[in-house]
Amino acid sequence: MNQRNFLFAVLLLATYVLVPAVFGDNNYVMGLIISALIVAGIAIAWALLGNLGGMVSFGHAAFFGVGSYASALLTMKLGWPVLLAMPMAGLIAVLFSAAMLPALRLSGPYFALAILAYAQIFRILATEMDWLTQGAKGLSRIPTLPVLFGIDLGSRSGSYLVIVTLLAAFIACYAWVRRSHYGTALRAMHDSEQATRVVGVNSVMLKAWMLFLSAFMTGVIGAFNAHTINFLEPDYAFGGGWSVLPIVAAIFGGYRTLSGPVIGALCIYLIDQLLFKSLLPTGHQIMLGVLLAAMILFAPDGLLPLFRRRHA
Amino acid sequence: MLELANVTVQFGGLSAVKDVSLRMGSDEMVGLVGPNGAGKTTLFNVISGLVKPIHGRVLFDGVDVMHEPDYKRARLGLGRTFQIPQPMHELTVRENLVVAQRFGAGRVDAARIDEILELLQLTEQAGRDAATGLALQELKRLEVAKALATEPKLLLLDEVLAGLETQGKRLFMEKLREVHARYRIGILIIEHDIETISSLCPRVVVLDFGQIIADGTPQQVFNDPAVIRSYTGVEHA
Amino acid sequence: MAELILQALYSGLLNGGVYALMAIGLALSFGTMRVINLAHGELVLLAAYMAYVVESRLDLSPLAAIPLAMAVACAGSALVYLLVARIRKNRELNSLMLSFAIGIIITNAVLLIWSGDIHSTGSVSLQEAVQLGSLYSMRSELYGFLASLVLVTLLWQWLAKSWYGRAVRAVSSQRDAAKLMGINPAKTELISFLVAGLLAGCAGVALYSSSVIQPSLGHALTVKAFIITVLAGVGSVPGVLAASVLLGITEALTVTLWSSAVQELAGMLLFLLVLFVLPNGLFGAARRRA
Amino acid sequence: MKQRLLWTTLAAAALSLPTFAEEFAVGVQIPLTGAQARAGTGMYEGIQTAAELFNKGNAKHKIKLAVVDDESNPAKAVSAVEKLAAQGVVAFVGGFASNIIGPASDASNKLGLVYMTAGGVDNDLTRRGYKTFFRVNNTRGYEKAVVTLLGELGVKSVSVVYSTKEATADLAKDLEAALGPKGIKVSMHAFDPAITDFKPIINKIKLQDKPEVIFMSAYENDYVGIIRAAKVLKPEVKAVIGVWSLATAKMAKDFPDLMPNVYGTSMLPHPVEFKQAEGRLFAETYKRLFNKEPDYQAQFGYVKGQLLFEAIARSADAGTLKKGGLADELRKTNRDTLIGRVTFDASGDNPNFQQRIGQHQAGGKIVIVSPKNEASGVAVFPGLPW
Repeated sequence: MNQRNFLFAVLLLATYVLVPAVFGDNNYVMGLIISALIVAGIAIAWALLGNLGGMVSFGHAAFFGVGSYASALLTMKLGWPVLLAMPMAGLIAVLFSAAMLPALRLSGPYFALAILAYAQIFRILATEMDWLTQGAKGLSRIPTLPVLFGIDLGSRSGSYLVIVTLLAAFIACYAWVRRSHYGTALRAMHDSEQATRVVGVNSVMLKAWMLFLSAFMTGVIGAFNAHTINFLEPDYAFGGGWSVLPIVAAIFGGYRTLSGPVIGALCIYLIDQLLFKSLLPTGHQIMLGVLLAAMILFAPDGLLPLFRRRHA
Repeated sequence: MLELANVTVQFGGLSAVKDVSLRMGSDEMVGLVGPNGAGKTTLFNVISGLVKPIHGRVLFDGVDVMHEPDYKRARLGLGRTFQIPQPMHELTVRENLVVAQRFGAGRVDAARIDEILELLQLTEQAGRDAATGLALQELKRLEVAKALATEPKLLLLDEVLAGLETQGKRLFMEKLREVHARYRIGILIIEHDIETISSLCPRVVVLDFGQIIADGTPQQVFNDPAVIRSYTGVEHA
Repeated sequence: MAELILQALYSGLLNGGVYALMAIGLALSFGTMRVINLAHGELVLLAAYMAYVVESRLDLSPLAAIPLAMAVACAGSALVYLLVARIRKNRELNSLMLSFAIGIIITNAVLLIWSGDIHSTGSVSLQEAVQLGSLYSMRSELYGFLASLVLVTLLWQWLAKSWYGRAVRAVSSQRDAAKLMGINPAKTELISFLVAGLLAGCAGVALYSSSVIQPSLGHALTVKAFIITVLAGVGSVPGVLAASVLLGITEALTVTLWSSAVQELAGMLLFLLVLFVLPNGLFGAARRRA
Repeated sequence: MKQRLLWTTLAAAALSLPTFAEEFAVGVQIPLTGAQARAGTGMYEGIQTAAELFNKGNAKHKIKLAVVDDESNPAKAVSAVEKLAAQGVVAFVGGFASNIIGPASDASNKLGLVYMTAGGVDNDLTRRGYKTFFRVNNTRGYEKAVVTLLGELGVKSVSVVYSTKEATADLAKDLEAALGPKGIKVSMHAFDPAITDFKPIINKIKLQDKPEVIFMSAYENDYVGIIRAAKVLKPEVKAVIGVWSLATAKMAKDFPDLMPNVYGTSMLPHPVEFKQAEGRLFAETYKRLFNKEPDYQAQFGYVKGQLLFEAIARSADAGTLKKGGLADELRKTNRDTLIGRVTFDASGDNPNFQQRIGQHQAGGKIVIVSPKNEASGVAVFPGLPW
């Protein structure tokens, strides 16, 4: 076992055992960490689309909202078990993302804002289709995560284990794609799409796959959130915050790295809630804005690469 | 193996290629010549699927590929290079070839990649960043290497020899002959220099104003009065 | 029914005028620098708050705030430009994120300074009903529309005739070629951002005079302005006005013929439709976007 | 500034205490930023007033407020509840919108702590049957108020303009269901909260519905837009009626020419004329603390705080506070308050709740005009802002 793997094993152990052991009794801290990890989950999905697919999205709330409503409705109306409904919600988010395929032809800001338009459209549809979604009133009393192997996944520590596992799976999947030939081809497509196509790469298809994968991840995270907060309404489920915060987190941590989005999300969320909020009770998000602007100006690759460079 | 039938391309009302028909066999090496703006590159773009003709057909290996997108044509065996080299950015030279092989040929074969690198004298540069770490000559060789890695049946080379000094050009020509012989593939090559093309290709096609004005051995073609007129520009002056 | 539709068309037309004031600055800075200023809506909002300050503190008409609003929006726009111009790496994404961050800062600064209360003009004369035949509007809306017509025409002429205008157009189509012609792209870009700021200032005053402002509004304004920019296509000033009116009328007709709950839906669908079917926008110069 | 004021008053109160006073921490989870910041802030000021008055009039028990801003976000509201619970609060008071009160009171119920609220009017909240959940107002109380007013005015047709937000859409639909059987013609117009030009809607009402009354279930910014559009198009109606955040002194001051004769729910007339001594004391204290007139949010905040603090004192006296007796003690509440009689049923709802309706009248006054027995003046009807 080399040093890197050893470090990784220690980190994994600490994540799974140490965190719940230390903070397990403190619902507040666990709650904050879970909220931060939810943002981290979307941030990974966003970074995957941004880094591998080369597409910046301003509307990941669309997938998040669809995933959360899908899982809530599957469990409430059809009586599906929560743990089955969650992956299904991811697939339904993929289904909805298929409606965005025409947007893949668009570049840069056009794609970003087209996805934002989708998020708005989905929000309005969720409000208008009240026979299914109960409209603006929203859904309450959504089932919580079940008890599995004697662990109450609905408890704070249990939910923590679920979200950590989801994140680990996402990162593993992301790492695999990135290392594969698909990842190499995707990397090549950013600045040289035509050159990549004429050697046989179906660039649109690859991008579509990244969109699907990103939508799936975000949908599953949305479903997880629905079952932990037990409540949904269109303005909340499709709220701009689900699009914005993960972007800030991913950029902050370094969106081209695997762990950057997670570290970014933890930093941003915890600093904001524990520090900025006590310094500036109203409008503390101004500090987030300042932080983001400073990062882009002075460390555009994010925190993680900055840190690595210093220690290289 | 390649057959163009009555291909016509228009850009904003102007015909770039007019009613071009052409056949070439699987082991031929054909030169495509003509003055600037004659439609040579446009013809390449039609063959490789980057430009849609307003009418006409492209058959490859007896199959109509008109409705196949560019990447599928690459997989079918149509490899091409660009006049201005287009390496795949953010990738090393070797990765360029790996992607081309994996997606163009549908398989991974490191030995063959080594062989191509060796053949095009890129072994030393294999680990360099393709977009930023290569000189122009190396970039041109990488263009050919990438196309070869897709294991094509027909190679479309767009001015790969232009801009090279005499020594480099002779070397490259040898490489092309070697490629042609070793992999038994057809080559259609755009080249300006009459001398070069005459020594390289047993058959030459001349394009002017989007139309084929001559097709034959270099001897026949370059003695054709129409070709001479177009080359000396008598009519255009 | 005819009367309903006529009034909807009229309302949509007047709204479109104010939309155009908001969008044209964004379109201009996007055209020259290929940078979408995601803080543009927040600048408009900031200008609107200047009108509020002038009206509530100095007891003057909001119209008297135009110079102050223009100055503040110009300064903000110039600041965005100077910061964005510092970005070297991955400009497209990073400039989006940077201007977005500036937007967050402005929104929260407005919240901290003026709290979350809603504000709008109290001026009786601006709110007065104006009747044209069987068509009704508020006086401020009519003013806003006329101001928009005048400013758009001026801008159009300026871009077409003046040296700077030609420079702006040159830089937006061919930055490097423009450099060879002795045009300083940085200066030209700064000028286009300043002009965008001036227009945002007017838009802010128009906004305060005809509708209700609150701190969280800025982002929605940016999105609307961007939608119009896409509808119009890059590089056409009258196109922006036409696209704004089209959006305004689409919205008003949606309310009249269907339901006001889906007004935003109609705008978004129009946006996507144009984006997918006419990649150069309705009036844009032919240029591929993908 | 407000916080410093509070601290000074708390400190002053602490100095004057007999040393044996027992102090209880009460958690306040409320929106101070985000979409519901305005309402949340008003309500928080009312709660602070209740704490101030309680501490002054009660030598044996002291209430200490610990506040966390929920940023109008459900996850952060849950965090707030958990954070406050970890600090050892004995109960919660707060919340504004139902969608946030829901998850927050779920969390407090899990912790076995009482959650007292006044904002969220959604019926689903009380359908959960929590023993720990209490609420002094509900949609039904607003609906009753509007139905009563329309009855008293003898209105036969109404056009409802409502925002597709949770509380506004809820009320509009409940009202539609309640008015239909009474033979009143109702036409519904939903609008997206993002829209600003209401002329097309008002024109539909003017030319197609031709109702006697326009009813708005919306928020401040929408009211301004709707009334402006109505002033421009002048539909032939007899009254313009809204709900929350409309019949307030602030609206009268900010939009003096839009408000005349407009109706809205309001517990208090303006200038405040309290009939009982308690009301006068509340208004004086509020004015001293915050240097402005109390509005209806402050009043709800005050009542929910007051009832909770009193129950805490009773429960502490009975020695049941630490044993989960607070909920039982709170359920025994039966008293007249600034918002009328309050009792709690098994689900924690206040069945007596009925809003009152105020009307903006001459001189920037707000006069309570309905129900008749609570009225402080006579309705101007027909009466319009134009």
